[in-house]
Amino acid sequence: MTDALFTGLSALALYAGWRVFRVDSMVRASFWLMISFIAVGGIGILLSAPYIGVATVFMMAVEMTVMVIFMVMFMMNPAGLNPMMMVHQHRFSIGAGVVAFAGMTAATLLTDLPSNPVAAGKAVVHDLGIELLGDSMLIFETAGVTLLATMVAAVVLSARTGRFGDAVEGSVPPGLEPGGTPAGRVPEKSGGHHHGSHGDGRSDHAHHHEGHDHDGGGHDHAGDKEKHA
Amino acid sequence: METLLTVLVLTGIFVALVLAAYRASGPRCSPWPQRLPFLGGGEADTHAWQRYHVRFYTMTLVFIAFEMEMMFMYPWAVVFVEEGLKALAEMGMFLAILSLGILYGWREGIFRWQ
Amino acid sequence: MTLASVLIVAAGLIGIGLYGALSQQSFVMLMMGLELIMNGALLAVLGFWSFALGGMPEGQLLAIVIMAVMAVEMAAGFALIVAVYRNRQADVTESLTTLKQ
Amino acid sequence: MAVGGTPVFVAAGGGILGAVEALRLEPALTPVATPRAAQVLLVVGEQRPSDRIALARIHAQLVEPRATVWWRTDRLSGFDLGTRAPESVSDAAAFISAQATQSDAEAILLDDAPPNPWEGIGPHGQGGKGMMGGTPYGRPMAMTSDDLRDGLSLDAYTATFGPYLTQWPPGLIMETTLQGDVIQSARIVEAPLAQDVLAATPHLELARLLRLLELPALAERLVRAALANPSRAATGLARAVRWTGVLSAIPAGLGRDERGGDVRSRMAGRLHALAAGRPAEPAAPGDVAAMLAGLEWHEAALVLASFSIDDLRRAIVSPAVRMAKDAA
Amino acid sequence: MSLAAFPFLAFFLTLGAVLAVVLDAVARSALAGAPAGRYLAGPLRQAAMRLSGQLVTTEAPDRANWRLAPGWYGALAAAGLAVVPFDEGLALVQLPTSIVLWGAVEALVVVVVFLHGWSPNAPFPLIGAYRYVATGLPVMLPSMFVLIGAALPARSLDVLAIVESQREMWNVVRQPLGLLLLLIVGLSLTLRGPMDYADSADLAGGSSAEDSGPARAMWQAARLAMLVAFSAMAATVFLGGYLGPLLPGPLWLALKTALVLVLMVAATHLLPRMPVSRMVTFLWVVLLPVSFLHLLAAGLVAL
Repeated sequence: MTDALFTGLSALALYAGWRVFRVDSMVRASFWLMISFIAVGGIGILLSAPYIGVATVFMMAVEMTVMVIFMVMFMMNPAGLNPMMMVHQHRFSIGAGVVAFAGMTAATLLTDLPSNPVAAGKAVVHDLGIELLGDSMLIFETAGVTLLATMVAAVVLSARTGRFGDAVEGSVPPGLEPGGTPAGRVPEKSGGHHHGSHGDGRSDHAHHHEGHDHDGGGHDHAGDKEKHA
Repeated sequence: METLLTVLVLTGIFVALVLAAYRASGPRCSPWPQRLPFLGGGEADTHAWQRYHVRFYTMTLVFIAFEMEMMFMYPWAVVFVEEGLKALAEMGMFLAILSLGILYGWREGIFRWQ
Repeated sequence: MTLASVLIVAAGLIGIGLYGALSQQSFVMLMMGLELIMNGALLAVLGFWSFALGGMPEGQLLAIVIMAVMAVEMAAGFALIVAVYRNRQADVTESLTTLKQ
Repeated sequence: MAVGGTPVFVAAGGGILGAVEALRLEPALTPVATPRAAQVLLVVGEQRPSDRIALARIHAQLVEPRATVWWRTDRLSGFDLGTRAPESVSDAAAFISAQATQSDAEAILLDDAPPNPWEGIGPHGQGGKGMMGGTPYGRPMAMTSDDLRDGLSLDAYTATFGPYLTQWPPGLIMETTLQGDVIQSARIVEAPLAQDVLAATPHLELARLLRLLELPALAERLVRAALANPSRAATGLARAVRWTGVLSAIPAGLGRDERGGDVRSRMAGRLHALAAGRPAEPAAPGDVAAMLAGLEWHEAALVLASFSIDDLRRAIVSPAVRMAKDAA
Repeated sequence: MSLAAFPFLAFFLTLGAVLAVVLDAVARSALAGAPAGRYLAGPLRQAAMRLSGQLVTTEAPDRANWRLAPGWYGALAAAGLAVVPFDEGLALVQLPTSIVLWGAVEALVVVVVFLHGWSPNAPFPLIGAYRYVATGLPVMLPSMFVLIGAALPARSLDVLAIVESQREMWNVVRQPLGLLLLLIVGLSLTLRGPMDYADSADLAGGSSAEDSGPARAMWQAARLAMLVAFSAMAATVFLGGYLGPLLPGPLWLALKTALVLVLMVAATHLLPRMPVSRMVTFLWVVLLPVSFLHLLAAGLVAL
């Protein structure tokens, strides 16, 4: 019975993983990926890892919901109403995938794998808890700081109102001619902080420098902050 | 294994129930005018499916980072009583660090509609 | 269900993920490929932990680390996409490469 | 969740809202918010001839077998379907409920064709060139446009909403452009229709707000009080509404009118009026369409419901009038 | 696994759903000032009528996801209820981490409600779906803190152990804030009243605005099933589940479930729903710190 379940879940995990790149709707793609994760979580339960297995389902349901939000936001034709293949170097990718699979399978089959299975009835979650707490606070602190850095980075990169005001505030549309006056805006208003340092092209960079020239960095930020307080 | 089987069977039962209900339903095909999305009598220019402008996207990013903490908290809860104040202190520190991220996000206004 | 069979399934997931990561033009779809590779890695770790490590807690810890990496990758990746989209109305890998100029 | 008897979708016209509220209380009927849930299309009150197409769309969206009933109004020309219900509220309810069970279905008045022709032409069956071209399934796809609030140019969704949206004042038609759930711009196509005296009581105005705040049972209590005696002071009722915390649920500063009041203060005003047994003070909304731009859909609905229908009508010069003015 | 729990699960789901309809009717009639009969007869009559009604489609829906969403939602309710022990050792799913399984159910509810609103390709369901994601994600944080708080004195992630840890004292006494926070989560899981961001009135029914006939009936039924599952879970985690003198365990659980149902129905009809932006801020800025404090208090009590 365990073997049957394992086979079924494995097939589901692989099939769902394949569907991810074969469906037109981004929503379906994300949720196929979630199903692949859920199947792996199920296999985890079979592998006597009840915590990691169930927690995979939990975490991945959430992550794929977020994935869907961004897929639909930024992909053209998110629902696949106009089906199209959006791939490049297709043959090469298939080859790479197959080679990777074949290589790893061969390695698996040729190596003499060690055998030391989990004892039935082992308190695996308890052990994990003890391991996490450890002798020093290392794991929690590292994880905490990493996640904090992620949060801050995510906010800085994606929020419109960054630390020094609007992300696009002060960015100047490209000039109508190289080095000319930017379209629709007066240079004095520029000079704010460029968040995306990926400028809008050559002419923009020229203006950006100008902006910094006449109203330096410091007080500028203060002004922006005030605006957003 | 029993868990998986139970969940699979329960899912099967409910999906079967719903499909059976559809089977027993009345006419199926909808003529084109009936298919219009409901807008109180109005009509839409385009499909509703679009690059939907989500107003809380930064919040979701902070959320997936913050939510990782759950992975650490569940095993922590099991050994909490055993380890006592040490466990409380470690989790306190952990949550305090993460709260900084939330405070920062709040200050940047990510919980409001962008 | 043996360690070898689990590892072969994991290899399959990694292979599909690699195909996706290499072939998809869109940056978001590329991230899906990466996630699928992580999925395979997660399965492999669980297999090793269950069959070859005698349930050493470090194995589970590694699985948690993989999930944390996925979360961090997603948060950072999407934030980057938003930042890029704000400046260039595109999310396709090619336009990311042109940005490097 | 809908409760009660026969589910009806009420397409309300002018001079009728108070009577509709009375009809809603009849046990034989359950008013529903979407024709997908309704068995009967109930057309009530004075109808604009120009709304004939909108009415036909709603009629088509009903679940089969369709039935149309006209109450306190004449059939619109070109809409020769359905029967007339008796004038009195209780007779009408029984009549409508009986119509639902008779099963000779009415035919759809609109052509059975997609809004635009569609054929698969691309190599993968897509509607046009590239991913965004063509009209897949008879409708074009949304295109990007600039955004008011956060500068991410994503797709805009433009549609006319109304005149039969039950959460809006009857007769209001707005061409609205949304990005996500935020209104980018709104253009008022038709002003709401004038309503009867009962609809302007603080009870019914509060009831409309309470439904939007997901408190239908309290709203019903207010309607019952209004039907019993609209001019009696209902201090207890006003206090009960206050205690649910409705005022603090509404964000401060939402929908500022020309006198500086917001949704919260206007609702508080209604509660005072209810407690004192007098009509609420009129407000001056100013430019309604401009007020709605930049608001989230729920907030916009609250703003619309926070004004009395007369206030809204005064503020919105009907486009027909405006055109006449321009011509002159 | 104990198969003997299966009939209990079926009974709980059906009788609980009926009880929920009755309680809703009573609450509405008490508030609206009218006899309860009309609110009671209506839903049953409509359900019967809808089951044989037409299944309307929209212009280009994601048909499979749209049609199956009520099934998934109901299945999640059943899977959630399966971890609840009806008596000592009488739970359909016995897993050392069954409380995490419930957490997974909560996360998947967000997915299912989103799919249900996304699939019809219509504006109102679409807005409802996204709105629900905005509140459904952050509301999971207090939920996890509350459930972890309940796991502290039990020293286990098993719901059975959590019940057994309440032999001397129910968790609601030790951690009174927890039940309150969990009720808010429950309102969100079942799309009710103040947390009804998916099927809201300002969107003409939101994610179910385009549902007709049996699809509509099944979605409403699944919501009721989820309400029952949540109430049983809350009764188990905070009110001692099957524990109690004299009466048999399942009966105690049923009584406590009914009590939670009453609280849920009362909250549905008495609390207003804020605009979504305000609610998201409220969840992060008020409820999350409150659940931190709750966990701290629970931890100190458990030591």
